[in-house]
Amino acid sequence: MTEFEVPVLSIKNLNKQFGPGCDHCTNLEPLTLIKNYCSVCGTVYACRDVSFDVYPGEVLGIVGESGSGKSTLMQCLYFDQETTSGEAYISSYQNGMKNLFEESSQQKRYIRNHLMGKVYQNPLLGLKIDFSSIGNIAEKLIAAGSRNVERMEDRGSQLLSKVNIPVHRRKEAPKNFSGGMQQRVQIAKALSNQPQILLLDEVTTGLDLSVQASVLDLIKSLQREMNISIVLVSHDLGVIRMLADRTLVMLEGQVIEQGLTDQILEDPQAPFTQSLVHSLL
Amino acid sequence: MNNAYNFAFFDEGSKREIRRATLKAIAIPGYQVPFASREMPIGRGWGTGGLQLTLSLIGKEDVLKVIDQGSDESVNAVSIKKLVKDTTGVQITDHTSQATIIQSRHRIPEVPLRTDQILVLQVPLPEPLRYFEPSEHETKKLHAEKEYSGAWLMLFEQIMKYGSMTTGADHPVMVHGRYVMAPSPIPRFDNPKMDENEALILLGAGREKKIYAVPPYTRIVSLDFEDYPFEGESFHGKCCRLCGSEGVFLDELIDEATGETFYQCNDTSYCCEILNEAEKAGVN
Amino acid sequence: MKLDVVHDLQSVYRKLVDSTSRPGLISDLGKEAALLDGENPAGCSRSILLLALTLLDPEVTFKVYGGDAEAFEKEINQLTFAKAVQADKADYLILLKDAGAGSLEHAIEMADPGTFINPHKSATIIAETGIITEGNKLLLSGPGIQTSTGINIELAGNWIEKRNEKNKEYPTGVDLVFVDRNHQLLSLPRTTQITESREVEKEWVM
Amino acid sequence: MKRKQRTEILIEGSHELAKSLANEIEQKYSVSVLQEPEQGLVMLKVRETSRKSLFYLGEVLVTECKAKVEGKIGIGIVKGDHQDLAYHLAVIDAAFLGDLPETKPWAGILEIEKYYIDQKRKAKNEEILRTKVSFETMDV
Amino acid sequence: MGYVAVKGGTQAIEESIKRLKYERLHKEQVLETGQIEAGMRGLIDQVMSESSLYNEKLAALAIKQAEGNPEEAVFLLRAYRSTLPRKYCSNIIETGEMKVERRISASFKDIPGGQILGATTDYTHRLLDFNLMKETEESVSEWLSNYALENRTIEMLQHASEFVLPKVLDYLRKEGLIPPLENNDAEPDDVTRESLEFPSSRSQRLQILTRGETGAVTSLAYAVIRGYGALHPTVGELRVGNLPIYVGHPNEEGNDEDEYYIGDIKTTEAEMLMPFMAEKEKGKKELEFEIGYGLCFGQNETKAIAMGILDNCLEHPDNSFPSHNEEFVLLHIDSVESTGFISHLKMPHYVTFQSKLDSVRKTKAKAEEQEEVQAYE
Amino acid sequence: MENLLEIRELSKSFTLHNLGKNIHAVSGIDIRLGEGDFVGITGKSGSGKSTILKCIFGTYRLQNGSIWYNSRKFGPLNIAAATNRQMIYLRKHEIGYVSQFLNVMPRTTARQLVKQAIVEMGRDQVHAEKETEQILSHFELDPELWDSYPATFSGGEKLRLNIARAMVKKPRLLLLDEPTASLDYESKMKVKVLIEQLMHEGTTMLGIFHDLEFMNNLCDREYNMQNGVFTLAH
Repeated sequence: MTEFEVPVLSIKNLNKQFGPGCDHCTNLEPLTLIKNYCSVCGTVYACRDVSFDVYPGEVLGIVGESGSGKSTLMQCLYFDQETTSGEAYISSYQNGMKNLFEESSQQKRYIRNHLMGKVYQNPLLGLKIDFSSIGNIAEKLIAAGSRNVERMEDRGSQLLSKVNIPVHRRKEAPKNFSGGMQQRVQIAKALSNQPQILLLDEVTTGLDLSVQASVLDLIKSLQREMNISIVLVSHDLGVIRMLADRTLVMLEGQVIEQGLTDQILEDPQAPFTQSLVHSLL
Repeated sequence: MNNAYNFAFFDEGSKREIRRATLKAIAIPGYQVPFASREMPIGRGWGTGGLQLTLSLIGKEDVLKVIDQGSDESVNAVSIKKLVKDTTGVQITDHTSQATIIQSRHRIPEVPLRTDQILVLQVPLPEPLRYFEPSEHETKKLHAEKEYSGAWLMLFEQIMKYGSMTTGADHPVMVHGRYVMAPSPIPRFDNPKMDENEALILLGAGREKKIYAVPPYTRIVSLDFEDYPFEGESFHGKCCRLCGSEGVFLDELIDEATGETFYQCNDTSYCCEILNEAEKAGVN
Repeated sequence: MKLDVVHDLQSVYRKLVDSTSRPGLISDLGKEAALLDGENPAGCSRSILLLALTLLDPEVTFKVYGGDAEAFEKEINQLTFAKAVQADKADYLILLKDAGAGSLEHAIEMADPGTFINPHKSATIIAETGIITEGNKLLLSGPGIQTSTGINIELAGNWIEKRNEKNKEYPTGVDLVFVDRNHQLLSLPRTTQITESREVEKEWVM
Repeated sequence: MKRKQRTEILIEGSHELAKSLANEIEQKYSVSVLQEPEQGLVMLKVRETSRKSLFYLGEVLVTECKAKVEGKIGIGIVKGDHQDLAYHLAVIDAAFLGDLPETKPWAGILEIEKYYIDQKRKAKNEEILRTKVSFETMDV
Repeated sequence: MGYVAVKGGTQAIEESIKRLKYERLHKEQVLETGQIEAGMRGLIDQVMSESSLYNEKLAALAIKQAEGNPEEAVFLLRAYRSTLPRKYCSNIIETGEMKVERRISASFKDIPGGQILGATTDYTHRLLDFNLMKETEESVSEWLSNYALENRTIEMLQHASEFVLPKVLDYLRKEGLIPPLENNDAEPDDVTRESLEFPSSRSQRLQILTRGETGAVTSLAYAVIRGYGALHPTVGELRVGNLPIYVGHPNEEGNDEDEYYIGDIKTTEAEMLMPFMAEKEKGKKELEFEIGYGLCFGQNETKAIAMGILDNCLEHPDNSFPSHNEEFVLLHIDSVESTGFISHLKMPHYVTFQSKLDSVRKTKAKAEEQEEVQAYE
Repeated sequence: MENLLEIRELSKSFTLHNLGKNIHAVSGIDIRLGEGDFVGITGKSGSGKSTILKCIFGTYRLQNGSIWYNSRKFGPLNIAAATNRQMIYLRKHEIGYVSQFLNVMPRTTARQLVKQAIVEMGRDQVHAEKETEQILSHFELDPELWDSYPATFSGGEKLRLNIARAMVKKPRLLLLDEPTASLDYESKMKVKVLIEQLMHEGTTMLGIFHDLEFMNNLCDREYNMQNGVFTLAH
């Protein structure tokens, strides 16, 4: 059947290993590994043959326990890590014909700055904690080519108020803010260049429950409003249920199951997914 | 000339290494080429980068001018001239127009440079992103990926805090549309002189072990914003007390007797030349 | 007369600086070349030898194309202590006059273009070519050139295309230094854009 | 005698010995100095014992001389500023390389010098060993 | 006539240099470099180590010229170094061949070969010895002949001639407490020939540490053991002694017996033991020892130990401690670099200051303008 | 395809790995719905009624059989083999699902909920605003509640809001999963009116009703389920 939609982001056969691999494990017979780890040479196979598509305006959830490779996957997508092998295509970059992983670091930086946004679990990774909040947003706008202070300040203020940071605090540094506020500044920053793809890595982990809820609401409403495509990684099925249209389940570096989020939650197939869902109940 | 040392102090191997680095620097304008900076008989931070460039360039026929903060007679300029003269025997001049190599700390002479001249600038801190990112490993990556949002961000933050860019000397520039470069702490007033200059400009940082270059006729743009354009220091309405020049970089001095502020050309040899020309004109 | 390694190589270096910072500016190494006495090792041109003496020492590596490459590599090694290596590992690739057709293209293809982090670790290609003169067959532009400048160079093949390919993602790329038998030196750093005039292409087909 | 041992004896022993051996050659052969004794540096490459890898410790000032005897080029190199010794060593090195007949009886002379060097070393080591801490139970 | 710039700078410099000479000479005593070489071993060793140039005579000259200021003396030697050609690189020096003059271990009470104190100030009481003010050549030679006499009465020890001692580390390696290792003969990097890049190599780190300023190396290592670091070191073995230096023939193929002996150099070696948790196969963990390595010219024991500590710190990067951050440590411990940059602050900076003044005035004017506008509104 | 929906030989079982069990929910179900039909399914709780609706809606993945749906967008489509993206499209534009449970975001007001649904249909913000108010009044939701959070609503209010959300999308096929369970009489009557209105508009509906009387008055046909199979069909 021909596809009726074109994915904005396509990942094909992504592999990421830490370590050189050895005769024992390079044939990638799953049986030779303990979990995703080679007992002989210590190589960790963090992502194994991961493929998926992300469509315009959808939220794709990736769920798995810690160590399942989901955060590594996100790092690969944002070029924070080199991938070992695999392909990635963005429909609006070179007509979706160029494998992003094979582009030069210069081009990758361009893609990151212009087409993507990422919110890290740890605000320290996504923010310059000592710079002003508006400056943090401007950084992303500058990276995407803006050179007009007034326009950047306007846009930054707009985004800050959208994420419920009082505009009069825009010149304050995020280091003075609470964890939830820092996360909201990060979201504002990630959205500032109107990315086609927003990557969210455990964005609510470590926040108080009430703060978590407000951050999730914020993401949902922004996503609806701006119609961005989101890849959302979380170990928390509650977060996934609230935000994701479709969900991948990862275990030991592999995608073991995928489907509509309600499918995953109500009719989980794999033993791991079932136990994950049951633990949620 | 001191014959206990090789011509131009260095052994030929040291010169060769500096020369190779310099040629790469010229081929990649604005990129900081690392080199094994030699230990010099003057202090690290006292112009060893510039001195190494000068010594690797200089030949018997060269005429050297050295200025520090605009002055040929600044003590450090004198000291450097003395060392080069001692080890090479070349002719030294104060006249910008007579020099073939001009080593300078923190100024570009007022007299426009010519194609047969090389300007060597001493650089204390060659990394324009250093205050944004302390790690050398990281800044090298930023240059590699042409990721300069940090350079503009620093200016943006200044505007947020103070209402305008507050850089003093060393206002960063974009070279040939690719590398952001520290122009060495020349005043902003001198930044535009770098753009499409007729002379080759070489910059050397001895302690930080970097050489970089701006070939002649290379586009140099001072970083700024559409609504906050780059501005040089303004000496509007002021002129040199001695020669009356306007539109040059002026030193601000205080008259010990009256306590009044007065201004004088920072480029002392330029000032002398103007005075001499005026005298000549007067005589005729 | 004998070559003075201190002063004469300084003047060769300065000419190299002039030509590299002003691509299209042709420098004359005739004076220094005349000082090299005796037969040239492996029959290479004196200007090539001058450039080798100016740039090579034990800290760098090189590779020679052409004629009796091996013998020349040995000579250069004994003169400068630089190490001869494979083309892709060499800091300097030296092409002698009798290097066969396609050698320059091969050298450009093999030469190390450096990395984005360390673009200066790229190779420099030094080649002996046919006559180099000012002219209008190749138009040069880029840093060091006010608007544009023209040169003529007797050099067949599709080296310009290969060079464009190699230098397509600045700042990585290779730098070229050409000398002819009259000791005329031309330097084409990676930033120099070369455009061929149309008629010229036809002439070269001969 | 191999060069390693020979040079060690000539440098650690009396410098007069090197002088007399070199003089012997100078009297019978023409010696041409290819490189006057000059100062230079030798970079020291050391193995560290933690990872057993190599690193550079620093440079030592040396004097080096090159001399040609009977078509053979000898090298004299010694730590410090010793112009004469460097020259003598170069001549002796060339003589050994050329396998000149004069070198034959030198082995014995060098052996004797070695004995004196060893004696001196022994004496020094004994002095040092007096600073050794004894942990043996004493018999009273 | 015409105008010329005042030649004030040139004159003042010449007078200043005279004044410096006056300061050195005005007490009308000539300090001979031989005396410095003979009597200032500590300073000579420190200066040679920091300048990474081994030669006592030049060090003595530098100390004389610098009037005993080590920072200045090191500077002189480093600059001189730049003018000398490097002729050779030595053959690999194995410190096991050290002719030991002093060796101690803090890890074991007794060790094979014994704890040998050699010459050390460790057990002198630091009481000023006023007798030294009266020391004469006569009293010196008397002491020396007595010392020789004392030694003659001792019976000869059998093995004393080849005084090469087993290493404590070898013992621990045999026990399996330190992982066994093959020699790694990869060519080291040379920071004096190729500029340092990060991440640095081990050879670069060790080279920078060994030529680091004694005080800087010491204070950073001190910070580590006080808590601004994550190490708990013990002196495995500390040795002082002489290392023989050999150089291969430039053209002959390598044969060990055909190398040139060029003399020996005195060095201090510190092997610091640090317990650490080694990750074994299948996630098993075992406590093992790691070695922090220090080696420097001359007898510089504090520096060698401190170097051993910092070596291990930099093998375990940890950005929460500056002492474990290679850029922080390696870029800031070189004497010539730090003193040069600190002292350059003495140079005139009036152009840069004028430039800053201009932007301060500009922002001030802007702020006032804004206030006015606000007041008006 | 003549019918809007044709379910053939539908079987669904659940494998519970941790218990080592395989539970058969439904087997061999056949249903046909023509355009505009209203068909009811009755049966005891646990008899597998909801399973059928969830299979049609794509929440459950079936083992055997097929669910042919005649889509406006895709033409005849076997839901059992449809891609996730097709399913998402159908849910957005063609198939609605209403249950007694209101599964929505906390801290989203009734107005926002309905408006979002309208915006998703491609209407612009200004139109959506207007339409939202019309619909909320139409469903007799007290204007005071429009800007409050549905979590605080009564069962009847929640359900009406639910249907309202489903209705703004004008689905061709509406699945009703015990919509009236646990409602008081008055609320039930209001819902009944709404359903009748949908029938008039031609919406095809398949519903599960706990309340047989309620269903009898509405449905064209009924199926009764016992242990995962239909016992008799009317």
